[in-house]
Amino acid sequence: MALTMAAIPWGVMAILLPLAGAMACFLSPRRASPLGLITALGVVACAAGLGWQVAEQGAQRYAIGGWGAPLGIDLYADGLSLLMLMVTAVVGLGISVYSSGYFNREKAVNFWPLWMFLWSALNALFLSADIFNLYVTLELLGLAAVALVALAGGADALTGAMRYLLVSLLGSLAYLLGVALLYHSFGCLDIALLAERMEPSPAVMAAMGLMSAGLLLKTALFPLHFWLPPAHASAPAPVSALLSALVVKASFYILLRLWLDVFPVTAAGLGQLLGLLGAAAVLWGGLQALRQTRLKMLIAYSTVAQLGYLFLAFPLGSNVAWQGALYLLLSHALAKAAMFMAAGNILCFGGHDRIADLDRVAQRLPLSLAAFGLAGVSIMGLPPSGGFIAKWLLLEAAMRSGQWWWVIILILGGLLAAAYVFKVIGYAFTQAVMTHEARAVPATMEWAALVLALVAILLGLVAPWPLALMEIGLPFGGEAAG
Amino acid sequence: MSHVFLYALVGTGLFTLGLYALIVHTHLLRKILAINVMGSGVFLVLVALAARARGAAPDPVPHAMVITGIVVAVSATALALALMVRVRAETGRAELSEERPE
Amino acid sequence: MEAVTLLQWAFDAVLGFALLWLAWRALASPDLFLAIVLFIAFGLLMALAWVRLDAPDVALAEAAIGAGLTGALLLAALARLESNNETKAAHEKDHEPEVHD
Amino acid sequence: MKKTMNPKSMTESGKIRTPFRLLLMVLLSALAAGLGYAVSTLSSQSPGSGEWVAANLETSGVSNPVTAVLLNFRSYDTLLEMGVLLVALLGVWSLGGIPEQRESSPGPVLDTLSRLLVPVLILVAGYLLWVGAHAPGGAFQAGSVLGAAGVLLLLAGWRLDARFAGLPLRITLTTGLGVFVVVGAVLMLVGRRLLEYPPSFAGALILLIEAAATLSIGMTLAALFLGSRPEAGPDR
Repeated sequence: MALTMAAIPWGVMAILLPLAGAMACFLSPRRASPLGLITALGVVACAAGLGWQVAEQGAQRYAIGGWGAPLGIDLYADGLSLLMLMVTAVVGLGISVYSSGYFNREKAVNFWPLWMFLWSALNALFLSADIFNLYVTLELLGLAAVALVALAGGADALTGAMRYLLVSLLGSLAYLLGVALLYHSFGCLDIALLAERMEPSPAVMAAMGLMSAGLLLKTALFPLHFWLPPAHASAPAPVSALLSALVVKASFYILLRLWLDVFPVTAAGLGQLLGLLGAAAVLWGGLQALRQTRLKMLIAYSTVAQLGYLFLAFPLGSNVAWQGALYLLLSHALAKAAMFMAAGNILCFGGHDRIADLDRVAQRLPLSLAAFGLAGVSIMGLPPSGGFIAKWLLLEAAMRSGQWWWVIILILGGLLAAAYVFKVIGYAFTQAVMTHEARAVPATMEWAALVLALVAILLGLVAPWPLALMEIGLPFGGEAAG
Repeated sequence: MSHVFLYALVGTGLFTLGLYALIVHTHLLRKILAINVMGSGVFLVLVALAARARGAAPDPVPHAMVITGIVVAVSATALALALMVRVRAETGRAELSEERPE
Repeated sequence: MEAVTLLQWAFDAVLGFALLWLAWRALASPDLFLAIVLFIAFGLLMALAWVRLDAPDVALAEAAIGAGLTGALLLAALARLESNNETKAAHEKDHEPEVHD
Repeated sequence: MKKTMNPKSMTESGKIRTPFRLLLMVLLSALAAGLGYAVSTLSSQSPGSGEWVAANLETSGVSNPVTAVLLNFRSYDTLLEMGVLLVALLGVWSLGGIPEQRESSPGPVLDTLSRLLVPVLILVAGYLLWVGAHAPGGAFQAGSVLGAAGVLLLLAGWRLDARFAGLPLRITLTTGLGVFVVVGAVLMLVGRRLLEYPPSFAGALILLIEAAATLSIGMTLAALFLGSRPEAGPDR
């Protein structure tokens, strides 16, 4: 049994299965929802299989077509890609369950194939070891994401989707020009080979600038975040969840890979710059979130702030800092998905998401409010959540490297997060007369949000396990934790 | 310097030209054209530099990459144009609204 | 030999310049229809550049997709924008433009 | 194409301020100069993987190196790219009905032209598909020529019969990606790697994938041109 388990290339399955699911949903629109749910379960199984494989046998390399780099394309799975794949699986399952209740039949026909393509693109992206193949996955991801945002219809969503598409294409093209320069400098596209052959040169510096800029634009790092709030806030709730939780992380993941493996580590100044922008994002995003009057806009600005934390690891650069950033990425993915789902429930229930009028939600949607609150605990970084572990690791890294000023940012960011989360919860507990007709929210939608929020908290309790997985294949370099 | 570098430089020129137009123009159709010009610039850099070896056949890998890129570009353009038409139908303008919903 | 090289250089220079100029005109022309026509011409010249760079496969793809189909898509979208304009005027009363709050 | 412009709608409304434009020009000139410098410092000798391709061309099943890269060495890129095309179409379709205009009277010129050209284009597509194994051509070129034929038909006022606009159309659209995935998966089932063709079958498998891809690419491009989901039968 163990032998056959080991022989199955789970990573490849995690890419092909959602592709097949997308085609099945497209061919049989009437059964799109059940087909999508079955596929989602299958993909979770594939992620688990890959997890077992990587934990048992270490980092995996798979040569598609049997050619191997530099001629062919390799897939590569180490602890970093595995964790990305796994969090995608958990959030993806939650989103699938949520969506089966959220969309009406007409929208579901369009939603499921696009979502399956998007999932496939995410898995392909996290497993790819080839910088041009990463470009193709980025485009697949971007187009699917844009189409999903536009599903909401209406002026806001369409304008948001349009801006998102232009930004996404611009980012991809900048990345592709960088790929062109790297290929013509070293004659290969494989990340490991590039790392071997890397020599600093003007062309490499230009490639580094172009690729970083393109990916930062797609990751919406301050001040390149302008496109994110309108797109994420106007999309249908499950789409907002998957955009904030997963899609923006994909471009961050590529940036992380390139930064850790490919680019020469001479750019300390650039690391400081990224850290500063991250700090600005934490503060600016937090303040903007606090100013919002719409719940979904508040959550979208909170994403801008949380993405900022990820970049605090760049000036620190130590193993602990990377672990902290990755841990924040994981817990934010879970918590933010839960938050957007809870907001979707509130919107579905009351027909609006004006924060000032969130009366009666506490009585009528207790599960959704609990989901929002628990997710908020992780976003604020309070114990025992995953967000707490993440901030603790970042704090430790900052203290160790003597760069104490980042600690101030961490604390201020946490306070701002607490302010905007409590602003929402405060309004939700306001007693008010019944002003509008309530619509029933399917139980699956409430539970999907709550379970994801609980997993975000749980991530704080089982910290040693993900931290051990992170070390497989030493994605952050060989240095010991101490 | 051979002619391939000339074409590569034209490619970087097209990239920046397209970027300028993308930022400056407000009409969506023009932004979409600008993205396409940028793409052509990147493709030109890829293919031009593949022909660096004098006399020998050019490197086919960038050619394949560019064919992939052209198909991606036409897909993205089709989606962008359809979105533009819908934006126009909803808002009455084929532009991105300047005021941001805060 | 010298003359041929010189001729090639001249051809490359003219083609490169024409590409940049056409791109510039296509992006700056005030008339959208003209802009699209210029863009299609730009695509055809790109195909020529691919031939010059020994990339016949890319040239074929560019001529068929880059110039041909993209051009058709652009023109169709422009026609839809215009017809949209006309229907918009007809339905102005029952279709108020959306306002941001 | 008629050329009547509504001048009001076609002019740019939001003008960007001149100081900003100047600053942008300065910045982008610096970018262009930097990029140009970076490109010009590259060695004039290509370090590319052209030699690798040449060395393995024999076992790839085709003799056109570009086709070999697209459909064998880096076939996985092409597989995902078929997904990109389909996603674009799904996106366009999900945007909902764009009211169709110019339903009638394409004019006698266009009508005759389409009658003459469409069979020729289909032949050209078939030729390009076949010749792609050893000369310039291949699935993408053939598919786009097929797409052009479809565009011409649509311009001439031809519409897909409602009987075929449902499942048959969707099957045609997914054939390219579907055959790719099935071939990849079957190869894995018989103990090879994803898309690792046995050298003796490579040529045939590539032709099979290319034929399916050509059909799907042509159909997808024509559908993208049409813009909205064709009226389908009861299945929709």
